[in-house]
Amino acid sequence: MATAVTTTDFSKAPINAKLSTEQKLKLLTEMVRIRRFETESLRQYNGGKIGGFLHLYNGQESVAVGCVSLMGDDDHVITAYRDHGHALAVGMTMNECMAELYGKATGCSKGKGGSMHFFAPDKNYWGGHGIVAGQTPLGLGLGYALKYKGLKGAAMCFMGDGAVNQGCFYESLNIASLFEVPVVYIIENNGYSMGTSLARSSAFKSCLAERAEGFGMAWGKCNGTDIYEVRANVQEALARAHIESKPTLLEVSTYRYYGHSVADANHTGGYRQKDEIEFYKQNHDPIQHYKRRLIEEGVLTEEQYEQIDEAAKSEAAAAAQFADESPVAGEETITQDVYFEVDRQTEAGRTGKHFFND
Amino acid sequence: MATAVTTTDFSKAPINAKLSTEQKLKLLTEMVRIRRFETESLRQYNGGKIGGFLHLYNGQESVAVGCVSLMGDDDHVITAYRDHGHALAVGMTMNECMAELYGKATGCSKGKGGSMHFFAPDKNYWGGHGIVAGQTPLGLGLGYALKYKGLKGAAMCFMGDGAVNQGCFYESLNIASLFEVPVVYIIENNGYSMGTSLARSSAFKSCLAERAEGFGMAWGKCNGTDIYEVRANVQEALARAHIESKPTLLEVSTYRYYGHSVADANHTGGYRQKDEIEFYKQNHDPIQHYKRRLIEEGVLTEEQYEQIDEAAKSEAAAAAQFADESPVAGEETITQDVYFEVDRQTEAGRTGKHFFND
Amino acid sequence: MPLIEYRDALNQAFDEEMTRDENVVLMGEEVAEYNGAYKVTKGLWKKWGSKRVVDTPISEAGFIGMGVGASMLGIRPVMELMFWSFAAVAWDQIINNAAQVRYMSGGLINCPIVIRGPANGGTNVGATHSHNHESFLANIPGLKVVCPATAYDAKGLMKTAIRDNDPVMFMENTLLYGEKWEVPEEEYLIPLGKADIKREGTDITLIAHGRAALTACTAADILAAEHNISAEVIDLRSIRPLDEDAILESVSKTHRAIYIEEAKPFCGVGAQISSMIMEKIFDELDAPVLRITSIDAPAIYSPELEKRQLPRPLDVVEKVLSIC
Amino acid sequence: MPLIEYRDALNQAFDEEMTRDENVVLMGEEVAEYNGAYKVTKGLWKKWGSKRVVDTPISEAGFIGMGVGASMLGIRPVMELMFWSFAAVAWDQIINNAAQVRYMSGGLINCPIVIRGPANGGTNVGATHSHNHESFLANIPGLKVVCPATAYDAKGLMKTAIRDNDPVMFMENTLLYGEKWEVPEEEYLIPLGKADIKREGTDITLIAHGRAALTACTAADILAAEHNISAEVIDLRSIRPLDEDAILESVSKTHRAIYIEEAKPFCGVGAQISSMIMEKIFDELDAPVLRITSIDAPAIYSPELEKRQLPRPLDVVEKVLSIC
Ligand SMILES: Cc1ncc(C[n+]2csc(CCOP(=O)(O)OP(=O)(O)O)c2C)c(N)n1
Ligand SMILES: Cc1ncc(C[n+]2csc(CCOP(=O)(O)OP(=O)(O)O)c2C)c(N)n1
Ligand SMILES: [Mg+2]
Ligand SMILES: [Mg+2]
Repeated sequence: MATAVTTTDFSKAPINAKLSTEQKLKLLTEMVRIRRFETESLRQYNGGKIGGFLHLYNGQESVAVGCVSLMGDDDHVITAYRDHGHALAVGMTMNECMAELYGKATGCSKGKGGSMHFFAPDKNYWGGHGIVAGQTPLGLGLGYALKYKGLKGAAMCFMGDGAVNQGCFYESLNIASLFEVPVVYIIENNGYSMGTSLARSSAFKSCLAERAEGFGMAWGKCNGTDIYEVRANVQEALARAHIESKPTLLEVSTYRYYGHSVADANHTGGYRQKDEIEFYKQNHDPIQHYKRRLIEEGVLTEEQYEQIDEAAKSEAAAAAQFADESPVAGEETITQDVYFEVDRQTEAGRTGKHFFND
Repeated sequence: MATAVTTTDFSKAPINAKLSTEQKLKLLTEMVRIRRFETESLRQYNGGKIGGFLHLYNGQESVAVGCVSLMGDDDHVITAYRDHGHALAVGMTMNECMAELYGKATGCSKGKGGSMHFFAPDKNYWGGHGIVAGQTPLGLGLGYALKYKGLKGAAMCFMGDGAVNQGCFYESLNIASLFEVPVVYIIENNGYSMGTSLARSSAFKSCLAERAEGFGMAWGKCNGTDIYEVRANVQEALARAHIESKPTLLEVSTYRYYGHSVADANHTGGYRQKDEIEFYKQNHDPIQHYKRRLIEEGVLTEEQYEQIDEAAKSEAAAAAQFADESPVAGEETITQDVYFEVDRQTEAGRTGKHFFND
Repeated sequence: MPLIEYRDALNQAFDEEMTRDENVVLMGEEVAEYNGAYKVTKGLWKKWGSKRVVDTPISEAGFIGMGVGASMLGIRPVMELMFWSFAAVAWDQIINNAAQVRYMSGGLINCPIVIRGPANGGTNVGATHSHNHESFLANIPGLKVVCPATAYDAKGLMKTAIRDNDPVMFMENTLLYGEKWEVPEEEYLIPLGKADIKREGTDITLIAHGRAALTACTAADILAAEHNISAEVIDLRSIRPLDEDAILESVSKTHRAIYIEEAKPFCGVGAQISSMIMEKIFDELDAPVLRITSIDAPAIYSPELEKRQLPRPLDVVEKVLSIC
Repeated sequence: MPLIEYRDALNQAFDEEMTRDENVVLMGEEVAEYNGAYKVTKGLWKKWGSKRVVDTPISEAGFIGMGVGASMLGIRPVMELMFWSFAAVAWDQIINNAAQVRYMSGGLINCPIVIRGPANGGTNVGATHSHNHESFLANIPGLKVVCPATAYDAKGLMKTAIRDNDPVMFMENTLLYGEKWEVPEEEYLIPLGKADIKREGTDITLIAHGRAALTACTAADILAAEHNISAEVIDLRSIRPLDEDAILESVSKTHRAIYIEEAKPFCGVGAQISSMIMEKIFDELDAPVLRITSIDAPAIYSPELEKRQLPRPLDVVEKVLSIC
């Protein structure tokens, strides 16, 4: 059941054709905001302000923004550790995100989660998960809950091309197909899992998404350069979820400009050549592609673009300042947010000992 | 890459055509021995001589016997908990198997493994594994070791139709295909995982084995009624492993006459009807089918068959007596066979404390 | 009060909580049409239908993770592991997702899930099927761990576990499913974190969880009848949260204690309780706190030998006599 | 003696053992062409090629199980988990197959595998990536568990682990990879099951494993310099097998002990050691054996707070002063 949107000019796809100028500019703005946020966080990481890992989303912006732009009230999102793009796309503020990277009390997870663990359930955003593919059964569960509650929504569950080799993903595909769960799995295929190219990690037929075929599930593959193409394909999958309550596995070709994480020094000249990165930047950059497109469409000027970019840059810089000036939470907060019942001091939370340091 | 042996009269397949009368009678005899062993163990279980679980192989005999009959010196076998058939087929004695069921010191695992955990590494038989699909990465490892050592062998790894929904199986398929590991995965599809029919446990396209397609792996499906058909299909997969060092996923349709385990009271009139069992016994019994075939071929008479059957019956009864008369191991053996180094009292085994009861 | 089987007490708890809250859903392998491998969910699929009682494929990581995800959106899944031993294939979903999603989200997400099933040896099903995971799971902050020893406890604790807003790991015992205890007809709840004094005594405190609590009771009876020793038996019922007060109070009275459990010794629950007692009331102790556990080897199949591998009442009696 | 980084000491161990035995094969994610996520296997793929140093897909259950299966046929795989935390997705393969196949086969099958990688918090990678599994794994009879604290120990223990015929769980530490220690140029082996007295002392025994042993050493230095307290530091090095004699001898001399570890408290290694000391030499104790662990919550990301979550030398000093 390979599915493919047949138009090649994806601006003609109904979901794109009906976009207002404002909506189009918003798509562009969101992609630019993500890129500027990432670049700023890289700078701050290098300045020693941020700990742990930092997995940047630069180059992949069309995927998160394209998908999230299609979300209705009952559509939900969950992803892996490369989660800043999705977070900003669903409407989390740069301030709370940057403060989380700084490990500050004002961070979206109060400094408890860090880069890999952003969450905003009020915006239907369920993280941010560090264990490769560990979020794939959770995404299934979100879809399951929606169906259980009789809501016409879907869960979009993102993952990398390396993540497809974790077993729980196939357990999820089978259950999704068997139970007709409205979940859309989206493989952001950026060609590498850390230093391992797709060809060295996965055996497949025409593409990774085709593995869904054996589970009787709809699947498709599209290119992430053009946000219109992403939207057209994802829209179809969402409709399948909303209308038929059926899952889809979609693979989106994309590329990351930086290393796997900022600790990955091998990514230029090691497992991939500098030319390759340049080639993608020149020919497949989703922001530049969409910018050109919107200028062609006559809804954007170079000056406007500069304004958008400048605004995003300042917003990111301000977020860094906000994070820097925010306080670290007190030591006593280390044991908060472990148990609901303890935090609320319910009767359950007050009965028996929950923590064992003394 | 679906593969199919094109002959429909599988006796004509070269691997079967070249069988001597003696070899044919051996195939029949092995199937009959398994059935008699199982029936005897059921009787002893009901008599309270055997504990825990007992998963009988009655109805599926052609699979283990057909596959094992093709093994060369460097071919290996591993399976799940429904493991008596494979054990007898590789040449384990009824005595050591029955004694294991009795939990006696003379059992193949000294009474430590029980029904689900028979092993005979000297006969290239690696068990007997209780966790559903837990043996599938082990089977991969056997194939890996063969290739590493430069041997022209294959690992045959058996599993049930319910086991295909454990994630580690897909991790194994991907690695097998990517690394070109000489492993043959064989799904013994008996239509049910405990009380759940295939349709209620698995979403698939034409069959379970087709799931291999998405991993770029050869696959096939055949019927287990005719042991010639099993042999012809498995032979092809073994050749692929031996010659090309490539894996195969084979699905064999078969049927179990008893419940999932002897504790399963629901299996007639519950999740399946008595008629269904009768239908299979009448039309798909691998022993009856092969018996008729050999009579047609003129290499077997009814009397000979009776003799084979009687001999198997007596052998099983004698095994029960052997097991009954065998001693239970002493209490001190409980902590033996945990660590190689301790058992051998090597320097490593004598350094530091390994057990913590006192 | 009617005498009820442990399995039926659980069954009543499910039924009552399903009536009370439409978001409670039972899931697991064979729980619906087959009535459960151990018949704990008997009749519930027939009564409640396929939406509320759901058979899953043999995909523990997949369906436990699905339950965790659904619980984040407010469903209250009660997930059966046919054996707790099979948690090994769903370990990541339990210790990372169920246990930690609240923390990593700074308290934004709750995970009101119950994961349940039998967790015990003693049924000759071999090493792969006889794990006791309670010490591992109770080590993980974010999880709660409950091990009821009687039908009464099982029902009261299960109802509380289902209403609890944190992930509760609920460990039953196949050897107890068919045993009967008095269970009141009117509704009751038992809080997590409250131990039960199953025998009162003055000379020594026997502390235990799960089926070992019954072993301790039998031992206490023998000690009273044959050795004139009055043993107090504390059944923890819930390991995390833990009723430390009950333990400390009792040992402060008896000055001697033994922990009995069916798990393996190294870093077991007994090690935790024993070292806690020493830390807190060292001066009250007239003898070292001792431990009785399963014999330290994988679970043996042999029915005769497995009986010996697990703690028996007479093992307890002997150990008590060594320090009393 | 040359000063060598902990990671390079391990690297030497691999190289030497690969030279010695053609069945030794290194496997894991990014261990070959990328030289290892933490560069522990640097240069080995280049030297030994793709047969001996193998990159795997992100399929821990699949490749760890593959290693177990290969080891049954005599291969000696040294498997890297990029983080020991990821063992959660391979748990079943480890606790059932690696640990128990020998037992269930009545001793017919051996599993000479090493599973290795970093197992620690303290690097701000959050709760999912900072698990300490050593207490769980050491609970399982059939497994051996090793936690070296220095480059010297890491090399000597790794060589022994590779030659050992049982499955060895080898736990390294990302915070130590870049630290240097003296490592002899000539070959040496360190047996599993032998603790190392890292400081001699007379007033109290500090027992620890892994990086916490270094914390204990720093604390001992402070105690000597500032409080005139002479602390003996015992680094277990190997948790199972365990050098009980070393512990009991030392505590019989000092009459006081504290266990320090970076794991969570409930049922930790400290609980085991503390209760063991009480059981065996209760009368030698002048004070309760105490424990210092990570603060009992999932690992926090916040770099400032995570420093506080793990035991610091001053925490040890303070605890020592409370009983000395
Ligand atoms: C179970 C598990 N194994 C390994 C890792 C370490 N790891 C983190 S990301 C990663 C690569 C994943 O690549 P991919 O899925 O393609 O996602 P991308 O980073 O390209 O977005 C690895 C190996 C992990 N976090 N979890
Ligand atoms: C991980 C795991 N989950 C559940 C079980 C319990 N269980 C044992 S066999 C079985 C059914 C397996 O069916 P199938 O794979 O079709 O094999 P068959 O019994 O038909 O030979 C189940 C659910 C188990 N042993 N391991
Ligand atoms: Mg990738
Ligand atoms: Mg089956």
